[in-house]
Amino acid sequence: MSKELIMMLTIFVPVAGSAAVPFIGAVSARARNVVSLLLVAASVIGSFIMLPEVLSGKVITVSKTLPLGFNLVFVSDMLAVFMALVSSVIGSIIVYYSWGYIKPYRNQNEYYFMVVLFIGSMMGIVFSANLIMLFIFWEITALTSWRLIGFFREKDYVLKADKSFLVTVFGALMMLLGFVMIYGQAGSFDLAVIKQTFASSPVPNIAVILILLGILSKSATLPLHTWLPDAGVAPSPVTALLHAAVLVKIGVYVYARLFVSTINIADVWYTAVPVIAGASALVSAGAALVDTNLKRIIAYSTVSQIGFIFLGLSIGNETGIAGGLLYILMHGLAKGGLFLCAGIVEQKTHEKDITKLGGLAYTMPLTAVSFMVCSFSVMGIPPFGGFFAKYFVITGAVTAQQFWIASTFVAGAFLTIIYLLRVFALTFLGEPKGRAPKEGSFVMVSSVVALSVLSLAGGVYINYLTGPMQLTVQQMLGLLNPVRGTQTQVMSTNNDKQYVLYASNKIKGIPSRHSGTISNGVK
Amino acid sequence: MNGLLQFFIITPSLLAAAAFLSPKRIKGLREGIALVATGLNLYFALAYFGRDIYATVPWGGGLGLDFSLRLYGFSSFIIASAAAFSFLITLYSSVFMYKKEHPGQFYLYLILSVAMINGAVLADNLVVLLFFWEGLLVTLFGMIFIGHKGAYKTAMKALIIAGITDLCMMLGIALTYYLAGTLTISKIHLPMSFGASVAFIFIMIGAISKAGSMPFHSWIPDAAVDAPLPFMAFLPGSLEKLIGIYFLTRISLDMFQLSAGSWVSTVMMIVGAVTIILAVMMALVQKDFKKLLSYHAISQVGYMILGIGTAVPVGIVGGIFHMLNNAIYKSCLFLTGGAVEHRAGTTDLRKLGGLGKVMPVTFASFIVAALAISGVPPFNGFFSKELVYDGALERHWIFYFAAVAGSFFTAASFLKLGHSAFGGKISEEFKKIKEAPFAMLVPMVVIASACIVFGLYNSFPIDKLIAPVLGEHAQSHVFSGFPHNIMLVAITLVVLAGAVLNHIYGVKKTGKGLGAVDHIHHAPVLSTLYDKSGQADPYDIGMKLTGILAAGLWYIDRGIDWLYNGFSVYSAYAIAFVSKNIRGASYSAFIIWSLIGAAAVLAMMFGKS
Amino acid sequence: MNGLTLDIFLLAMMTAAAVWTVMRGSLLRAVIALALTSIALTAVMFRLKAPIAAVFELSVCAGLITVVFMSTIALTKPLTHKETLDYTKTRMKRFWLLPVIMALLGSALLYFTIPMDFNLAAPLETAKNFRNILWEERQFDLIGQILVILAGIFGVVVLFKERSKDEPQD
Amino acid sequence: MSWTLVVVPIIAVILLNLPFGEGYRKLAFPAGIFLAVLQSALVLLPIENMFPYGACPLSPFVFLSPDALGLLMILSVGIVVFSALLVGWRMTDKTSRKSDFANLIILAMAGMNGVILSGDLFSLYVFLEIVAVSSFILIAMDKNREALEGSFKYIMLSAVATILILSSISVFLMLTGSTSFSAAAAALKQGNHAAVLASGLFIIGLLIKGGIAPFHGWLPDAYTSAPAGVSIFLAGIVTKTTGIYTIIKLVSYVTGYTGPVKEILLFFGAVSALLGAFAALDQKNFKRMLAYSSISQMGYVIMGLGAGNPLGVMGAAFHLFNHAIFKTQLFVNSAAVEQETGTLNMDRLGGLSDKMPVTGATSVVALLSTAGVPPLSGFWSKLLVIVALWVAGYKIYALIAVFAGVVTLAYLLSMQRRVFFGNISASFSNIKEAGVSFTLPAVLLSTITIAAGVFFPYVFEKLIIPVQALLGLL
Amino acid sequence: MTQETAQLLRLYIVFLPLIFVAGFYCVITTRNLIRTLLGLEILTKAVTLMLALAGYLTGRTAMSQALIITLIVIEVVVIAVAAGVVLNIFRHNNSLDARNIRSLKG
Repeated sequence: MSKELIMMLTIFVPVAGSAAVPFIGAVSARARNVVSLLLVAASVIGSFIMLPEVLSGKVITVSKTLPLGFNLVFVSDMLAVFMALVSSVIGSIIVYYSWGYIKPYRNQNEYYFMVVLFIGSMMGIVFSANLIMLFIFWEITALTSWRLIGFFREKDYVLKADKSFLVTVFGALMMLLGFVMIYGQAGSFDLAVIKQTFASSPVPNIAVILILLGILSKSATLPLHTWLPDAGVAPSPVTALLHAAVLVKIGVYVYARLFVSTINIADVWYTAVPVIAGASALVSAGAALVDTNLKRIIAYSTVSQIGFIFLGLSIGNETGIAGGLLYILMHGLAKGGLFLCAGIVEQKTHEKDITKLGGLAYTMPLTAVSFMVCSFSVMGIPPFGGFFAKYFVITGAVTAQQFWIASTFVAGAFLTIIYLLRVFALTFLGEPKGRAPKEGSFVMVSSVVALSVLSLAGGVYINYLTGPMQLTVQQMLGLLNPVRGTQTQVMSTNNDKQYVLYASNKIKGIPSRHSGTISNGVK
Repeated sequence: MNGLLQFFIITPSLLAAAAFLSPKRIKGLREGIALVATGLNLYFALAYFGRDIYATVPWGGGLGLDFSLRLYGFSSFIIASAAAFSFLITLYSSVFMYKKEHPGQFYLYLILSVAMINGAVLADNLVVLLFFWEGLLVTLFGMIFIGHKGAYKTAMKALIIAGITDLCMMLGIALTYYLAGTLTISKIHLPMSFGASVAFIFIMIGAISKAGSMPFHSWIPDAAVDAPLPFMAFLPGSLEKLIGIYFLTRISLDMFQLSAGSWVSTVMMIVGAVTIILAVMMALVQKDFKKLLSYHAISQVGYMILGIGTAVPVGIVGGIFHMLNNAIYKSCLFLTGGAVEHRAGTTDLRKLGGLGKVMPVTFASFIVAALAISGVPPFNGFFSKELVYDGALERHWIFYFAAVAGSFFTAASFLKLGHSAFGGKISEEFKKIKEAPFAMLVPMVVIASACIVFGLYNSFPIDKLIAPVLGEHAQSHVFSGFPHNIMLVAITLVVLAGAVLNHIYGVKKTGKGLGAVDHIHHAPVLSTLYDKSGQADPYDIGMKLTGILAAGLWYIDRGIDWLYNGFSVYSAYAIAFVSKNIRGASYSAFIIWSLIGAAAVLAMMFGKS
Repeated sequence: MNGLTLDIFLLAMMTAAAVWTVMRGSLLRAVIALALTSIALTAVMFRLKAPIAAVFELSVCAGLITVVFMSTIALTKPLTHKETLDYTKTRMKRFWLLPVIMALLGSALLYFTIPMDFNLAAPLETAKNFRNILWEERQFDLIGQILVILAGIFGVVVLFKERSKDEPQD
Repeated sequence: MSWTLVVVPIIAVILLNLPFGEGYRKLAFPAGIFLAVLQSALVLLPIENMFPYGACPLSPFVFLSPDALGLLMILSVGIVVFSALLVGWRMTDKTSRKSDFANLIILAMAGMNGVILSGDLFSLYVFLEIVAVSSFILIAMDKNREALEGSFKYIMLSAVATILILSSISVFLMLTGSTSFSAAAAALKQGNHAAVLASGLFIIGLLIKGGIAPFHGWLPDAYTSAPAGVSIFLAGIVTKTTGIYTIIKLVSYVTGYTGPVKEILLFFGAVSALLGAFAALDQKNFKRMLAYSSISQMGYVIMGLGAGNPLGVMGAAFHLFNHAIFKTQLFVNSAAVEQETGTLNMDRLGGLSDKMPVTGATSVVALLSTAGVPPLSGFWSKLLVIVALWVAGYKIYALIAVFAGVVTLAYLLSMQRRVFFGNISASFSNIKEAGVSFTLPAVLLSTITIAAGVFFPYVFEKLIIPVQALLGLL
Repeated sequence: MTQETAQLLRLYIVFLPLIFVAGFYCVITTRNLIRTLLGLEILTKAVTLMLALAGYLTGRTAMSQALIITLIVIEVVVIAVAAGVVLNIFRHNNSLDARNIRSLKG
């Protein structure tokens, strides 16, 4: 099958298939569960098939021109396939988990319809190379997350779902204005055309602000982040899907796709965005330390970790961006695990307040261990994947000479360790208050253990990840096939060669974070 | 390459997993596997001793991250000593942990820590070092956690302190990478510019916190009570100090040319001196056998840091030698403590007494180790302390005074400990107890004899193992043999005699061994200091500050949240009310509005032209 | 010249009748004043050479609409004489403003319109006769008129029907 | 085509009301449905050749073959009348009242077709009046207190509008000697002051009829007090055809973008978009909220028209069509809610989506399309309007359009929360899904919304691009 | 534009606005519903006059007469329906006062 067909299948099988889910659901629940998992698995398989092709540097494009610059273009490069893999793998684990979780609740058809549509539109965002297609899938995710957060029909839950929908739509509309502004100058919504028009001059700052508003609202960063903790009222596979793995990554992906690999922006943004990310990391870490609701704490921690990812991507040098991408993967896995464990705890104890929980580790050992493993990975403690991601992000910040920002993020990391340990201790250790429940159902526990094992593997087998990661970053920055006149990024693999770190023309804005060659003392 | 990696890291990890998974039914299988693992490790350490192997595996594929290991003189020495200690302690714990819960987990963490330490020492890439260095956090947390049900609080405390300091180290490593451009330790040689010194400070925080010095020490006394005893002998007692001081030396000598005059070395010396004094003062008043030993462990680290901090060859050699000696006698002391606990069931000095008669071997090894730690001449402690005194005096007398005062109090507290635990009348229920089992005695005797050997033939450790570390710094000077500065030796002897006199005075005054130091405890100025020392724990202060910071951030968050739930909702509904009622209700109001609108349209129409 | 004075007189008559309908106290007299205005309008239309329209206007407006008003007044409870008396007193308070505005507006318009010149389209020489215009050009409007009349019938049927007993008393 | 749209309904009404007794009068409903379906079929299916344009046995009528926008409007008239008849027929109780309702709807439909097809100012006025008269009667049919008040207010405002329109026609007649669009356009091109005044008066008249911001007084009362079927008809198509479509027709055939027309349209469009959206936020009655929402959405159309470039007009036309579809559907849902629960007070309603799944689901579709959330049709039309405004340089108005979008989503979400989600109150626990005459139009309309949204590229080429031709006349 | 018609037009420009003002004033200020209809009727008369004037000035009297006739027919129907509505309002609140049809607020 041609690669183009596979790409289209990866996107449109879940999107179109989701429409059929409620009807199958009317027939039989089991069939619906299996079909939804198959639909999501389709995109997993699709991305896997595309992986080797894309890793060799080829870019697959499918485009259909339409009048007035609205043409449909889908492009799959390394960044896209990476993001597709991350979200579809975690998505399928979550769909598998929700077989067990959603069984006792009503309107399950709507739930599965929305989850599959959500993952499908995530694929759409990742592969689309036209701003309007990107915007459409972006809004579909906002729409599906509204329905999913509002899954329990109590009035105040729906109020919170409405609030999150409003904030995200407000951000999205501001972003649309930014897109229209770019459309005004570039004449078309197609990313390739935009890339040419803005190759030399940076994009006007107002457009950047508007688009940033959208990105900040979707990835829940400081000024527009309060909807994420409130969305904790959703069923926990949804919070796992939304907060941890996929929804918040959309904002970050679009930042990477737009501001890192397509248009170059004024230098001020290379310090402004990390500052915002730093503030967001700190504030939400502080809030996580104070809050007592289990899922709200984990949601605040997501907001804080998103700050780290933003730091990585927005800092402007290679290590930072590679760190950001790695962080997306590791955080997705670990945070997904945390939320699913929270789901098991909540389903077993029907209690959300951690001060009233305790001593669960002794009766729910597997969940406790997975929770501990995942929180260690989020804290960035070595044998687990989070360590490398955090290291690269901090190094990126330091090599970009942003010492104060690097230290704020390290302070954020301190708070992360403290609040995650506090949650772990209060829920799983100490004296069990009341009858401590037994272990969760097999389906749920197996998915949680799978996620923790993946986090551990991410840490130990990091070498399989850093290679492709660096290729992705070089492709994003347009360095892969050296553009004439720019020195390619030479990153030696054996350590006695000279180090030349030279930013490509892409990030010429910032004095390359580290351009001096190492003269002294090289033995 | 795979030799290094294979024997020192992968096999121990696999064996650790095997030990954990092996079934409980077969008695002694787990202990056997643990012994095999540490024995193998010891064998390979000795086999590879002194060899100079360098190997790298392209691990990261890019981004400057390649898995490179390097074995050379200094690191092979550290690995050998670590292997020896871990073997002896495994032997000891095979009996001690037999009836305790979670023995499987204990051995898993034990052997994993050995693998991690080997990895950290062998690493030649800063990130790989950090990988194994922080890996120890997990095993540290695990080991304390399985102490008893309430031990998780101390485990949390240890993890938080170690985690935070390791993050500072990560920042330091990132700074070094930024300054040096490479992560390979052997390649990094940075002059002590301002940036480099900041990096040095951050990495130093990591190193000294692993070694357990003052500001980051408060988890060790709690762990002494909560954690299983072999853990105390194993990690805080010996191995952590080994790799902490090893890395401190590597950064001060290889990576950052620590010069004598620089402010960084003064900072290190101050930290060392403060740790010596405060820790030993706290140790003085302890009523529990294990807590007393743990405070001493902290104060001994002060000597090592002070030694290296002097940046003077004699001081550095003294510091490193003291690290080795301390590992020896500290683990021996902990083992004797363990034996006492194993037999008597308690380590509370108030209940203990007169055990010397019933546990002669333990008593004997306790005496040897106590004399060694107090720096009594023939034992190893004396020689390394002398070198440290020599280096300290060379820099400034205040540091020398602190060191000497430290050893005075050390001697006093060990006299008190020995007297109250082993001397005096034996109480009824302890009459029946027998000597510690053979498997526990062997490690004690071996280590005690090592104290003596390293004391008398100290030329082997100093000249063969430690001097080469200094490389070109100290070609001329020979350090081994009897300390050259006679005057220092005299002062030490006077100080020790003072300690004995003080002990006799104290015993006469209170009538029992335990009260030997009460007169110091209740001295006018000191008593107030002691009372306040309870709250002066840096960990508690830190947590209070974080609590306040978190509360502040929480209010910021709630403020932003109010912006959506409160402000925007009310203003929207206010505007809604106005726009709803502006219309009026009767048709004449509508017609008036239409006329107004018409006027506006016509005004626009004709206003233009 | 007398044509112009006649126009002035008729227009003045019509405006006066209009004002009178507005100012009159009692309703009945106001309707009669309205009929008077429509008669004055017919006269003016004759002057403007629109005879058929004038006749149509006279018969429909003066006739039919006055009848409609009379019947609605009859159906609704007419105010007793006393009520109309004090009602007229209060009316004066509210309605004195009208003549004042009209006087002001009239003088202002008089003053401004004098200098204005008008360029109107050239008059069409061939005066088409009324009949073929109505039938050829305005057929679409005729269809419109049929529709309106049909709608009107339904309106009357629906609205004026006396509420039958079984209807729910809203 | 035009012959069938105007004359055939007249014949139908006359035949329906021959005095053959009660049973015969029941035929009005099927006749109405047939006419509506015929009308939509005429636009969609290529059966025009059976009814050629303009050719009519009577005589060469002065008809304008419908332009692209006209076709779009005729289609939406057909669809809305179809659903209004279905719901209205089910909701009115007495058979005699039912047939009056159906006949009046047929008359109004004929009037609207006349408005779309009329080619000259005065016939435009005549058909506007026909639609107005029949909607007065339709509103007042129930003869309860609110209906009469709403109808009277509508009569007064509509009369004022008619007087303004007639005075403008007479001035045009005075200037050009004929009431045709082209003559009026020629006069305006010469920049004659009186012509500008006349066009101003006409636009004001149409703004009143279209219920745009300062002139919108009558609209909420008329929509809310009318019986369910009638309010569907009114909100769905009447105000659009008589008010907004006629403005587009006037701008494209007569005034063009000469003089300050753009500023007027933009200003009043923005005012009504914001005012309508905010007023809808604080409403207790379901239908009154939808009425204000219509004002706001019409503001969008006027802004789109005011942008002045082809994209703007296309956006305005497409939004007009979309609004006809999803607003009718929301009113159909409100009718279903009223039929089942008997009340429209949102504070007493709640949790209906469990008992009335189809109504709940279709209302979600309509809600999302109104708020302009992709992939539904509302998003595309709003996108065209916003892009047009931005490209034409009116950045502030684009910002207002976007902000009004957010407020729209806010009040619609609050409606969905208060009516369909939350937990059901005891008194409504035994209600069941509304009858087929409610669910059929709801499902039909939401499928149209989804189809128009998802298959936008095809809809764009077939229906919307021809509207661009309209601009040729500007 | 003959001098004489210009003179006539100036005359109408003076009188027509007066009738319009009278009509609007009556519609807005009166409290009696039937009297508002009278005001409407006055406005219609004014408009008919304008149409007639337009026809006369441009010599297209036939066209204007056709328009006037259609206008009158439509106006009659409107007034009839309005009267019907007023009648029913009267049946409800038993008075023709405009103040009791201000109930629909917000």
